[in-house]
Amino acid sequence: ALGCGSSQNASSKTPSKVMIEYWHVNAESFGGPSVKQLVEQFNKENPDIEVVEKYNPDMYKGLTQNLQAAMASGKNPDVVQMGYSYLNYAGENLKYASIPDIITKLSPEDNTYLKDNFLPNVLSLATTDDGKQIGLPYSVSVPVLYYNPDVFKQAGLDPSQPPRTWQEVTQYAKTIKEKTGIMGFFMQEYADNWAQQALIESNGGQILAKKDGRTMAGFDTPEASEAYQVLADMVKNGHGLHATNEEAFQAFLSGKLGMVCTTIGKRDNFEKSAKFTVMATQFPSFEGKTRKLPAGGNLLMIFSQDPDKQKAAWRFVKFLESPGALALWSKGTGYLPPRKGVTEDPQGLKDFAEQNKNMQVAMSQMPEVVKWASFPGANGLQAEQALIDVRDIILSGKQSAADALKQAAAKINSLL
Amino acid sequence: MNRFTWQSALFLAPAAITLLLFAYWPLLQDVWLSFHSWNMVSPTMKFVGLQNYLQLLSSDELIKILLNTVLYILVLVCVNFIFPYLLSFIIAHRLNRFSFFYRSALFIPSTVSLAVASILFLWILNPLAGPLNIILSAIGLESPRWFKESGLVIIVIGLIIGWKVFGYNLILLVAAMVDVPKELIEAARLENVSNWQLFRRIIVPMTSSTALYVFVITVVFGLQYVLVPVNMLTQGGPDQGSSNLVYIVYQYGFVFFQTGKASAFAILTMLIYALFLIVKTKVLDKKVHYEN
Amino acid sequence: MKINSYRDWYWHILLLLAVVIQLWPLLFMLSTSFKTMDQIFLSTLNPLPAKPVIDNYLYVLKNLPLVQYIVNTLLIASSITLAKIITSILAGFAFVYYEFSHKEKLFNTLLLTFFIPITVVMMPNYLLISKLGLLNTPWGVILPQLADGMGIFLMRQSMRNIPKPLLEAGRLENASPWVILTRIILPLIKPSVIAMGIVFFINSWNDYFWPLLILHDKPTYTLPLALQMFISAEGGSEWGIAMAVAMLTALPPLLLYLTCQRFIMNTFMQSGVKG
Amino acid sequence: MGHCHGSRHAYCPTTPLIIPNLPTFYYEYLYAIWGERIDELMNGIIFENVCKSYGETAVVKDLNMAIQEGERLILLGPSGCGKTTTLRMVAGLENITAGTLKMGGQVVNTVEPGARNIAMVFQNYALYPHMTIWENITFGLFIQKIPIEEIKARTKQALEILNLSGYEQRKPNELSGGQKQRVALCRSLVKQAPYFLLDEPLSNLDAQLRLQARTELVKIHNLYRPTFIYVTHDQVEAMTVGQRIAIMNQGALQQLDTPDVIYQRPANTFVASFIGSPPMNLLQGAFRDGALWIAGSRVNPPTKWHTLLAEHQELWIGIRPEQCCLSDTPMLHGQIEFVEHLGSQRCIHLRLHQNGQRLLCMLPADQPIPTGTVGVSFSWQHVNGFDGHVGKNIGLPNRISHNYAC
Amino acid sequence: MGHCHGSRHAYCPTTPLIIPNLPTFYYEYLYAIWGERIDELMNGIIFENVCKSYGETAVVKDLNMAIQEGERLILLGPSGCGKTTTLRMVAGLENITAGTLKMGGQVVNTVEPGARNIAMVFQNYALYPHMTIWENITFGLFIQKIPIEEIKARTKQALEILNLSGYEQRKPNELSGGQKQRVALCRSLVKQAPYFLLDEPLSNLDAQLRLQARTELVKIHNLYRPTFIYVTHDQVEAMTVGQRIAIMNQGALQQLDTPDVIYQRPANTFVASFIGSPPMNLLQGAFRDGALWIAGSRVNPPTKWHTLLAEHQELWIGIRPEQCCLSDTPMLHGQIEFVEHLGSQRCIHLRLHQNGQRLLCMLPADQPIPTGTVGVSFSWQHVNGFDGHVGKNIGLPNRISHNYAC
Ligand SMILES: Nc1ncnc2c1ncn2[C@@H]1O[C@H](COP(=O)(O)OP(=O)(O)OP(=O)(O)O)[C@@H](O)[C@H]1O
Ligand SMILES: Nc1ncnc2c1ncn2[C@@H]1O[C@H](COP(=O)(O)OP(=O)(O)OP(=O)(O)O)[C@@H](O)[C@H]1O
Ligand SMILES: [Mg+2]
Ligand SMILES: [Mg+2]
Repeated sequence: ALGCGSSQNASSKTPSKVMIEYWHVNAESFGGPSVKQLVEQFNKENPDIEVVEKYNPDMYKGLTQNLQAAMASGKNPDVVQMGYSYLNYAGENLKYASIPDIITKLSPEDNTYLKDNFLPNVLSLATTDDGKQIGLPYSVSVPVLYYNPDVFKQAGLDPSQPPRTWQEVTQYAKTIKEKTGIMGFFMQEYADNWAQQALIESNGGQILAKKDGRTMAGFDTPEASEAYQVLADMVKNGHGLHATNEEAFQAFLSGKLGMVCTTIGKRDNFEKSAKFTVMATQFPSFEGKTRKLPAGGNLLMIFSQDPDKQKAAWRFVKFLESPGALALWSKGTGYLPPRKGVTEDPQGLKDFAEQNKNMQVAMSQMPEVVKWASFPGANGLQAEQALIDVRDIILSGKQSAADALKQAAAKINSLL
Repeated sequence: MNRFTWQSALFLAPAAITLLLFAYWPLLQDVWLSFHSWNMVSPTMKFVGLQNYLQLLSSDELIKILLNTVLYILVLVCVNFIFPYLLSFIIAHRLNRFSFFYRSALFIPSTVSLAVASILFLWILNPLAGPLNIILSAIGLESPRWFKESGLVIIVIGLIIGWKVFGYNLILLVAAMVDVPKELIEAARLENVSNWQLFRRIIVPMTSSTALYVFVITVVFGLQYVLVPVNMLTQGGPDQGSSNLVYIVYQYGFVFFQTGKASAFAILTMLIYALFLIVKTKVLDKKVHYEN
Repeated sequence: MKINSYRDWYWHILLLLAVVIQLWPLLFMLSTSFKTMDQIFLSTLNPLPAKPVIDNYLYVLKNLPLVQYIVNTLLIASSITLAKIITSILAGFAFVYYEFSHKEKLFNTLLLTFFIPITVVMMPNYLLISKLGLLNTPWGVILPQLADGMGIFLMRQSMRNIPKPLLEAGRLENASPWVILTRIILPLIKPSVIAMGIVFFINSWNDYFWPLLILHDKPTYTLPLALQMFISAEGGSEWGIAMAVAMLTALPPLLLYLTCQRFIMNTFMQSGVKG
Repeated sequence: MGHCHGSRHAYCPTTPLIIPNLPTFYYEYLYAIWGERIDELMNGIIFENVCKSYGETAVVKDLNMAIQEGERLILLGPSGCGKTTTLRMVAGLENITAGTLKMGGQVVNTVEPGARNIAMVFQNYALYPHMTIWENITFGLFIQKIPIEEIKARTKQALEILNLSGYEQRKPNELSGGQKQRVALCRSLVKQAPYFLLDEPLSNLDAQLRLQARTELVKIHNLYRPTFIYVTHDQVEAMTVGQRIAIMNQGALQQLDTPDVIYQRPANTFVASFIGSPPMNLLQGAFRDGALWIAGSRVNPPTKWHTLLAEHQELWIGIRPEQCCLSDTPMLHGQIEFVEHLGSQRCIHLRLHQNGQRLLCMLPADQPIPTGTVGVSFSWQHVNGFDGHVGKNIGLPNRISHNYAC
Repeated sequence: MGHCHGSRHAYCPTTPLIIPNLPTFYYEYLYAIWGERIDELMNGIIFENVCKSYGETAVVKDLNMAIQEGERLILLGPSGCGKTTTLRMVAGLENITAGTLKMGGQVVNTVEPGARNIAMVFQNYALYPHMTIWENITFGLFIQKIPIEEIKARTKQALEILNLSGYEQRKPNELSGGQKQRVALCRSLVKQAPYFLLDEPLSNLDAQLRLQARTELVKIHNLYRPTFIYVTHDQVEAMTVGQRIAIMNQGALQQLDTPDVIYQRPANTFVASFIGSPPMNLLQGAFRDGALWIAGSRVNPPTKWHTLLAEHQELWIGIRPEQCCLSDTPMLHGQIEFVEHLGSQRCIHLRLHQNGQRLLCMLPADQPIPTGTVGVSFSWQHVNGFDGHVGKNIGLPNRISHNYAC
């Protein structure tokens, strides 16, 4: 109500201009400039629409908080980056505008847009457990293993032969620590279980299991605990690091850490900040088993209620998903493009992908992408937290992986 | 003196209305919310009776949180109460020169925001690249993982807050120390008392009212302050290792979106505070020497 | 009163140690903000960067609407400070000057609010502010902080310390309560008011949590909120830049303190923001 | 204890009060000014059964007292006897528990202090420390919305009278105690209020300044003769400043009279031992067999005393130390305990033989003092007798006890 | 100003000091106790050129003074003259800027206060408000690790002497001013220290209590005769308590002598006008043509004064008010300005004819007082003469000016 006067004024000058809000989580050091660039470009190309971008601190958690609040006071944003791990929560709790609905109602010409442009396994990243397409996959990240070639050389290791399996990783880390005194390995410890899911599921475990139509914790299996124990052992033996992300990344960038297993989304930041050549290799596998890498990143959701705005929002989403925009986005962040053909498109990432080895590594993992487990139900977020807590328990060596995971599973099952 | 109640009401109104609306009304609402299950957005609120409380009391995190809170308070009491108490005595009564310099230099961190302090210490305490680690390794020690060890993390957070609040409390205590009549100290000096006896037998009793106040604000403000570093640095982790009575309310309310449980925790927190206040007025106030 | 002044050198050593502990992190922040990424990691401990660079500051100034943030913070902090001072003075005066039933009880009720931890009232207040449509506005931050139990306590305390005859002399002159408050009481408790105001200002300048909940729009941010953008979890930490923002955030209260240090110290010592 | 003396008189509020105890010169003065100011004579203050309690404790008990317009009345009594409370009730700063207080013929029990037209000098001056002297003095006048010209004129005059010209721009803490006290007087003076109340205005000054200030106070009073109530616990001040003195003890009025009468003929033993330094000697005596027995000695009073003394049997005989002399034909015998040198005089502390009562005796410094046992005598002219039980002055023989009895 | 009188005497620290000005009875007392306590006579205090400055301002100037063991010495002077500072230097609470302070024959300039074996009573008592009376009194003894039996015995005795038994368990703020003062005394008493310092211990008491306390102090001193330094600015206290009085002004010692000598023969005009209430009249005079001219009147001094007066030409003639009398054959003439009633006496304020100088005259209360012009005379026996320029007492004629001159 307060802003009424001024927006009326603005609309009287350019009567048909639609204002939409775009909420994202991209801080200055994390793709923020790229978002700005994209929005500017879109606004220029579409004079009838004005997109206002809005940064939300504290990643997807913070964004979800803000979203809840905004919706409670009836002020929805229009386009929102939603973390994959919030997929089910958003589907169950938030009042979104479903993309297929918008297409059928407002933009019938885009009937085949989804089918034409997205791989089914990628499209399913934005599909809830009950099969609703609540948004479009946007940023896709996969875990990779970054390493510091200088440290490798110091330790007498060959930078061109990075470790391929977890056994090798353990060995390399040990060598680095023993030869140089530098810490060997770190796996990201964000407030989520993304990388750990990759670890567990690549060893044949699973995070969630469906039993009698109910979703339950699935990680209290020998495969899961075996995988987790690999990490725990490294920490216990002193060549793996257990620290906050910020601390570990600082250490890596300053040459005090040999290998970091984290998202490709950090690529741009690493490459810019490090004083050595950051190299990446594929997420290590377990001997003889196939990798399963959860997709990180976010999907785009539309929350507009007003048809005009929905239309504008859809156009903006399509713009963001266009090869040119995706290319810019990938370069500015490190995320992989979710749709077909971007890497081959000369307008897109073709040149860049050829130049940037690290990018290639990530893209080569695209076929192995699976869905990021997302706990359903009102207590889903708390269940997620319980699993995060387990990581701290295991890595600090207080309990063996098997025991800790078993307890956590019991707790989570009671929550679900 | 004057009996114009309507006039006094006019003077009281701005403060009273604000505080009733934004301090007491929320308390009532907390009670109401704690009997419901709600996620802050959904239009429907489910009445669940005491279920939130039962869950809360039966969960094992409660013990952990209480222990963390107690540990944190202990650290704060040491760093922000006991230590400044001793130093303030030295500054006020044992120095001839430079006491102004010490007072004002030690106060400086109090002007710094906790957000700044958190970031600053995140960097300083980096176990691999941080300056403290460099210093430690120079003397052959390995830096602990400050923010990753249960038990250690809450102490470190206490120390960060201690660093910021130390100077402010010190000034309050120095002011109280200086207020001790000079004659009393001189009378004691004529008796040839030692520094410790002087502190223990004269200074402590004479400054006890301010000391109690500082103690109370150490605890009360300490629990307000803890939110910022926990939220910025650890989000309650590792494994609830830095979670505490105050943060848990935030976590349930704004991270898990479980308003009911959050409110139940809030009510529990309030009850514990009330207990603290009762202990303070019933026990501590009795032992304190008030001037007037 | 102290005779053998040369004997206290060990106290000085102890105190200097405390000073170092207190000031070193700040010094460190200052020096890091002038270092390049390389220097940050290579000469971490060196307080004097070999070649101080102001790149970090330039980056911040270029990429952040810093002036906007400073204005926001200033607006919020000074409104809160002013409001708290005014409400505290008025209420303190009512408690000192008037006699009414249940006075002590009402006073304790208001004082107790300062014991209520923020998280307890956070959720309901958040809902209230959002119902009022004040999310994302400075008013949402300011409104719940218009009064302060502690302030009322302090003001009542310092007004009580005014010799009663001064007020009575005013009453004999037939001065109205308002005149007595503004012409006699306020000038007398000015130091306490200022000391209290400084504490309020520093606290609300540095306030992080409540603004974090209320302000989501980048243009409405306060400085401490801007600061956290630079350590955002997935973005990695650009320490030089983060320290530069930290410096800029810390600077205004720090300068305020350093310039009127003597005054602040003295008023604290005399008026004692204390019980 | 607790009996009121000399003030329960009928009076007629519209005509000037005539209080029987006033010395002649005071009546002369009253008559002298009646001619011009007869209508203002209303500015008297009358206490009628005034009581004041804090909670359970009665602080002022059943006070009856009439203060004449333009009079200088002193409230004198030991610490805590209720002087300040009485004064504050007049000012309206303390409400009255029971009884009525009339000022200028009007009951003022519930009148606001600001409306009572009172100037008051507080014990510690109560100068506003943040205002200059000039602002301190004119503050009240500005509030009364008096024209600025008038304010200037009055203030200038008052500053001159009190020798404060040139200090206008100073702050109170740049002044000495004596100057502060003058400023406080000045502030009250410019109000030209018909009532002037002073609460121990000199108690913070040193001896020399006090001497000087006393005369100033009297001068000021003479300027426009307001009704003047002056609280003190210093007898010398009371004696030198007061036209009449009201002596209080434990909230009750003991005696209200001129300084001379109070000194010479105290109304009861409390007044006798309170007034005078060193105080009056009070000797236990009994009238038996037509003679007075003091400390085992038989003392023969003049015959005109006989009937009076016989009425009381148990008695206190009061004699001022300076009325005692060493004598070869002594009435009492005692042992010298020690001698205090007080400059011009010496104070001899005696212990009477037989019952060991103490007796003080003031002698000129140059009179040689024997050692050991001495004899003391006194003249009956200066003797006061007090009832042994209630402590009241029994009056003088053969005279109408008009000006000191109860 | 600033000349030291009567104290630069040679002395030998190992034998008892003999100070020429001491009155005879004091010597008697000293000799009487030498027999038993000759070794303790060392507990005297000697100031040798002691100076004290705060920054630039000299607060005590070149003080030379010897205080005898067991003596009651009074430090007397106007406010701010440096009395407290002097006392605190003795206690070691203030360090000495220049000069040496000797106690018991030892230089103590740098000795810690706790090591000086001093008991001190502070002006505002400095009782520990959080301790009971008992704890207050025994605190120092416990610190000294005196056996508990001994502590109990001493404290009980002291409490009895000072009439405080039964108050042991109270806190100081539950006591009246007089009781607090007694507790402070008690606390110092139990220490049985050889030095006893008191800083205006009675200044907060009212007149009656003060009277009583003075005698108590003397009694206490007599109990075990410590060296006693007593600071006051009240003359009466000084006169009654002191065996000798040191009068200070602006940091400099003015006169050190017995009360009698100081009262009768003040060493200079400062002392003359400081001692006595009302103070000594000082009349400007000049000796010309074999006669003294005061206020234009010719006054004929006795011939034995002539040579002495002739040495000084410009003079101040000092006469105490009580030595003046109204006379039919007056030496001076004046106009009565006003009369103060002081109970037993009246103080007549005169203004002399011719040069308008003021003269006070103290008369007994019962002497009738004429009005208007009166004549005043005085006896030369009581007159003091002071040099018109430096203000020093010129001494008495035909006698060796042994005990009051400078
Ligand atoms: N507000 C109060 N509440 C309770 N008692 C009080 C209060 N004010 C004064 N009193 C008591 O009333 C009595 C009379 O007090 P008041 O101040 O009138 O004495 P005073 O004669 O002025 O004594 P002083 O000479 O010490 O000033 C005292 O015993 C005092 O303790
Ligand atoms: N710490 C100090 N710094 C500077 N000047 C001081 C200090 N203490 C005392 N003085 C000054 O020294 C002088 C003597 O002070 P002192 O207290 O000895 O006076 P006093 O004779 O005891 O007076 P009073 O009778 O008022 O107690 C005063 O003028 C005082 O202002
Ligand atoms: Mg009083
Ligand atoms: Mg003094």
